[in-house]
Amino acid sequence: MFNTLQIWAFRDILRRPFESLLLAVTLTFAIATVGTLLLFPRAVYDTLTVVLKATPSIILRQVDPTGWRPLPIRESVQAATSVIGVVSVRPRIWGMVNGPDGPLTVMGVQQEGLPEILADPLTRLPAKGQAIVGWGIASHDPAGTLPLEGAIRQTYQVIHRLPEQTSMFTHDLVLLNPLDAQQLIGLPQGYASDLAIDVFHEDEQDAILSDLTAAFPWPVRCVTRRQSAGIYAGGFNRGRALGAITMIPAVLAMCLLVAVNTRKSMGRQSDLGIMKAMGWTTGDIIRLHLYRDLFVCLPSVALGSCLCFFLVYGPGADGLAGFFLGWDTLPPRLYLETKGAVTVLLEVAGVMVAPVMASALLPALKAATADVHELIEGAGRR
Amino acid sequence: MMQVTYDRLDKAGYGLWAITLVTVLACVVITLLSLDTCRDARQITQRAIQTLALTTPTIIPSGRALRNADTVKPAIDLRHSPHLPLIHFSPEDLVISSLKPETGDIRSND
Amino acid sequence: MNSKITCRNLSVAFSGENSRTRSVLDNINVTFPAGKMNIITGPIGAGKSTLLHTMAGLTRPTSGEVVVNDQAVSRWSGAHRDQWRRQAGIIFQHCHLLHELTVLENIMLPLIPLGHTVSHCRSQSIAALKQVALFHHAGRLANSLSGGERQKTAIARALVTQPHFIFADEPTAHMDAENSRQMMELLYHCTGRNAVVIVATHESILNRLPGPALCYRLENGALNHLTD
Amino acid sequence: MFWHPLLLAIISAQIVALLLLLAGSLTSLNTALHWQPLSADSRQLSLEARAEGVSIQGRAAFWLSVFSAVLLVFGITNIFAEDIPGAMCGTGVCQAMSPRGSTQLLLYTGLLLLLMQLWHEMDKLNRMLVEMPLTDITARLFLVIPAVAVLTLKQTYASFAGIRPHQPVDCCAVVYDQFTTLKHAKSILGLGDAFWISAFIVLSLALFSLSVALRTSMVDRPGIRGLHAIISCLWLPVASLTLVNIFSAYHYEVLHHHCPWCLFLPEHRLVGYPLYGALYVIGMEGFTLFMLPRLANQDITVYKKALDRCRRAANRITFAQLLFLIIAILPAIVWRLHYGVWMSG
Repeated sequence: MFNTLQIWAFRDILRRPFESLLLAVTLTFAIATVGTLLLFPRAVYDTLTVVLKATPSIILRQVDPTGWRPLPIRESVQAATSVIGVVSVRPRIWGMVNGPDGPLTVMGVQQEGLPEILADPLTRLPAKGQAIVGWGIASHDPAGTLPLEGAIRQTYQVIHRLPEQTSMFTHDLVLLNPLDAQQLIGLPQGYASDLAIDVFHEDEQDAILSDLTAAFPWPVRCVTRRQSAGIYAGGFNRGRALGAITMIPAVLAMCLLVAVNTRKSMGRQSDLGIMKAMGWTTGDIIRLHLYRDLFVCLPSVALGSCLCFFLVYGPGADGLAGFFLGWDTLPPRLYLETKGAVTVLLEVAGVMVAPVMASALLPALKAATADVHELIEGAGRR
Repeated sequence: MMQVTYDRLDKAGYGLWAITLVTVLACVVITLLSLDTCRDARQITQRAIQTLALTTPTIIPSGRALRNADTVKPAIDLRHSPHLPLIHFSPEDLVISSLKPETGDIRSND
Repeated sequence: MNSKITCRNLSVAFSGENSRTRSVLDNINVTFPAGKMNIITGPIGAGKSTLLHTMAGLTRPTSGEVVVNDQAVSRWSGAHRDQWRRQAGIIFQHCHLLHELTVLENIMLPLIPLGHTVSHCRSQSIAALKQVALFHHAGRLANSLSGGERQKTAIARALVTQPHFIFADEPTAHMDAENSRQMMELLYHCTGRNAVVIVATHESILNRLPGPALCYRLENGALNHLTD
Repeated sequence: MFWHPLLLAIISAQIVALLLLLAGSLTSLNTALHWQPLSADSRQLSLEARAEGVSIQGRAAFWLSVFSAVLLVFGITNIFAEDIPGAMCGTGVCQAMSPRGSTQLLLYTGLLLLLMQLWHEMDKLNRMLVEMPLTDITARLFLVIPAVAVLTLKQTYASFAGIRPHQPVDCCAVVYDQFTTLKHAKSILGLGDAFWISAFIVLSLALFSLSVALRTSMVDRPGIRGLHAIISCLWLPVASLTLVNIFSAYHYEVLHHHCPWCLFLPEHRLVGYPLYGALYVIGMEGFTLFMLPRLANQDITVYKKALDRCRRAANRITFAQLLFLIIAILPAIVWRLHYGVWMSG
């Protein structure tokens, strides 16, 4: 399976096994760190991209010069449904209030039926004075009550928790009876925070906006699903780019170490001179060093990638999410999307592996193209 | 009888097999982790989103500007949360803060 | 085919201290034929090693050419010059063995890139080691050998591929008389298969040569033909 | 400014390639001015040694440029769109860059690859022979490349710096706003689909025949090479236009969606990569086939090697053309067999 040159390359590694082992360990952890830093936000983003497809096509809000305004439910639903292409219009009652330990998102649940998947834990909708809470909201009261402060101060009885798997969207959510929610947020009766609109065809989202805006007698602003997804993607990728930029000095330092190490280890350059004098061509020497570096880098890349997959998608995900986002109670369910994983692999290859391989190969290349006599003279002076 | 060897090329050959094995094992682990893509969690989340008409993920805590990134412009709306303190927003808050409301460190200006 | 190696207006100069160039070889014109022992003598520092290295393609001339079978090999581009070196066996004055390798591995070095199997390389190297009567040291590390043993290893390494051109720089400097004679006989044996053998050595060895030779003297950058 | 880790990888690859090119330029200038192959003096020998170094640097720069171009296309087609609200494919990314910026970026990248490919082929030919007889010509060609590399790098930065990540784009509008009426949508440059299909068939047959003739011919045929170059120059734009305006409908299964970039999306089985890859190969190999013998006609040995390379180029063009035809036309034929009519009626 292995040819003589490959076996010789491994024999060459055995000449200085500890240096190679040290390089392999360093590279493994560096790839694991860099890979995790790039893959984790990418995985969060991929997960969001997938689940965001289930969100309403358009969110419509009323605006005035000071910002958002509550919408009158009846008129706005009428106006929105009059637009051709609109499939469903749902007024949403939501806002932020103070919880016992910080702000929470409150939502009034209006629909008649709950899907089966949620129905199991939620046997009934919250009645007046009751609340269903997300996984991240701890109830300090042993009786299971939750004090909230908005337009009014009120304590609610916690009757259920939302499924843990949905934490990506419901972690800090408090579901209340719509009347309770309106009171708490301070919305007048018959008013909603905004409208969730679904359109017939995905590609019509953008085209329908002008019709929607025209259908309302007051100024409105629409945000499409695609725009929301773009906002998150932009943030994540800018964050990843900044991460990559901050890693550049570390990668450069590592490249320098590798280059110096390579120079020292094989680069008792006289060895190369002797090999050339013995009939090794430049191509043979490059191949030898390519194999040498591959035998160190390949297991390191595989192990490093394995470690970063373990941290992002595997059992290590809890710890990592806790570290990065403080998701102590939220084991994130990140999904692997092939495109995202391939992109990260390419980025790691571009940012880490290529420079390291280049820094290992360049001294070899330099030596291989230098005058043989000069290389051997170096040995004479040694 | 043990064969006398005058070189270490056989040993190098075994070493090559060892690193091949390590690489293959790592690839197998990656493949196994890739296969487990938490499809059930994805479905249940999507159902919850559809039912409750949710739009914003909770990766950033409540009360933060980016928690509802699509509402940030033209102004951060305080009308939906008129009784919240004004949030002092800073990047380090984002990095170090917790999603968990009970540990979330929200500084207010007032 | 009768090979020959020719130096045509060959000059080599090295840049020394204070950016001064030091001329080592000056306009040398000579042809070394195959099938004969060619001996180059001269005082220490006369440039014997430089001449051998230039002919073997280890260094580029400052001007002039090294012509092998009507091809100016010294002006070939890198990849082609590498190929030319495969036809040459080189014995260095300072042996230049790879110290962390065993004796057998050192001798295998020229065979590795030729694409043979490990067992073929091993058997050919053992045969070369037996030729220089050093098989009993095959498994020792090169840095544990004595000076003479190192030179024998270097000779075995140069001859293991049975090259057409052999450049030997002081091949017997650290050997006793008996071992020197044996090694020179080995080199003479190579002329029998029509190889071009060029040996740079001290004049003292001329009296103890086991056979006829073409002798040259290198002094002040010029190469002069002595009597056969 | 638009930030993405992939963009960093592209720009860093371009910078390293440019540094390598600049490092080799000085020697190339000296070679172009003082190359005297018949002399064996110290200056000539020193130039010969340094020219070998330039060859290695140039090759490294060539592969880095190819790598960065591939990353650029991959980024524009599949990655950057996700950061730009409203962008669904490369059209949205190009729209965000401004049409002029994106066109210039693609043109400069293509021109750089074209020149570097030609230099690379010349250099390969040069290194095949021990005397390196084409060194002075390759050195002159090499001197042109850094200028284009600087322009490409500058344009890459300028194009991406012009993107406002929060400003939504509408790439469908760009595609559909190209034509105001249905009649307009059914024609290319005022000529109907039938004309373009006929032109495509005729030119494809001509290109195929000429490539096969060049592949099999044992003697030098400069006339056929010239004709091949002309047909290639005509075939490439015609093939691109018919692909985007006519054949793509069968990939999208939608009429008049004249978007070249959507072909690269996974929804359309990434067919853009083999299709435009084949066009790239035909363009590059056609250029090599035409230029190489012209530049390498000083020496009979090197000319023969150049002709061998031309035969290989003709071979590659044939295979690339077959690949293009199969991938481009097969969905249309399947549609016709399945539904009994062409999509356009």
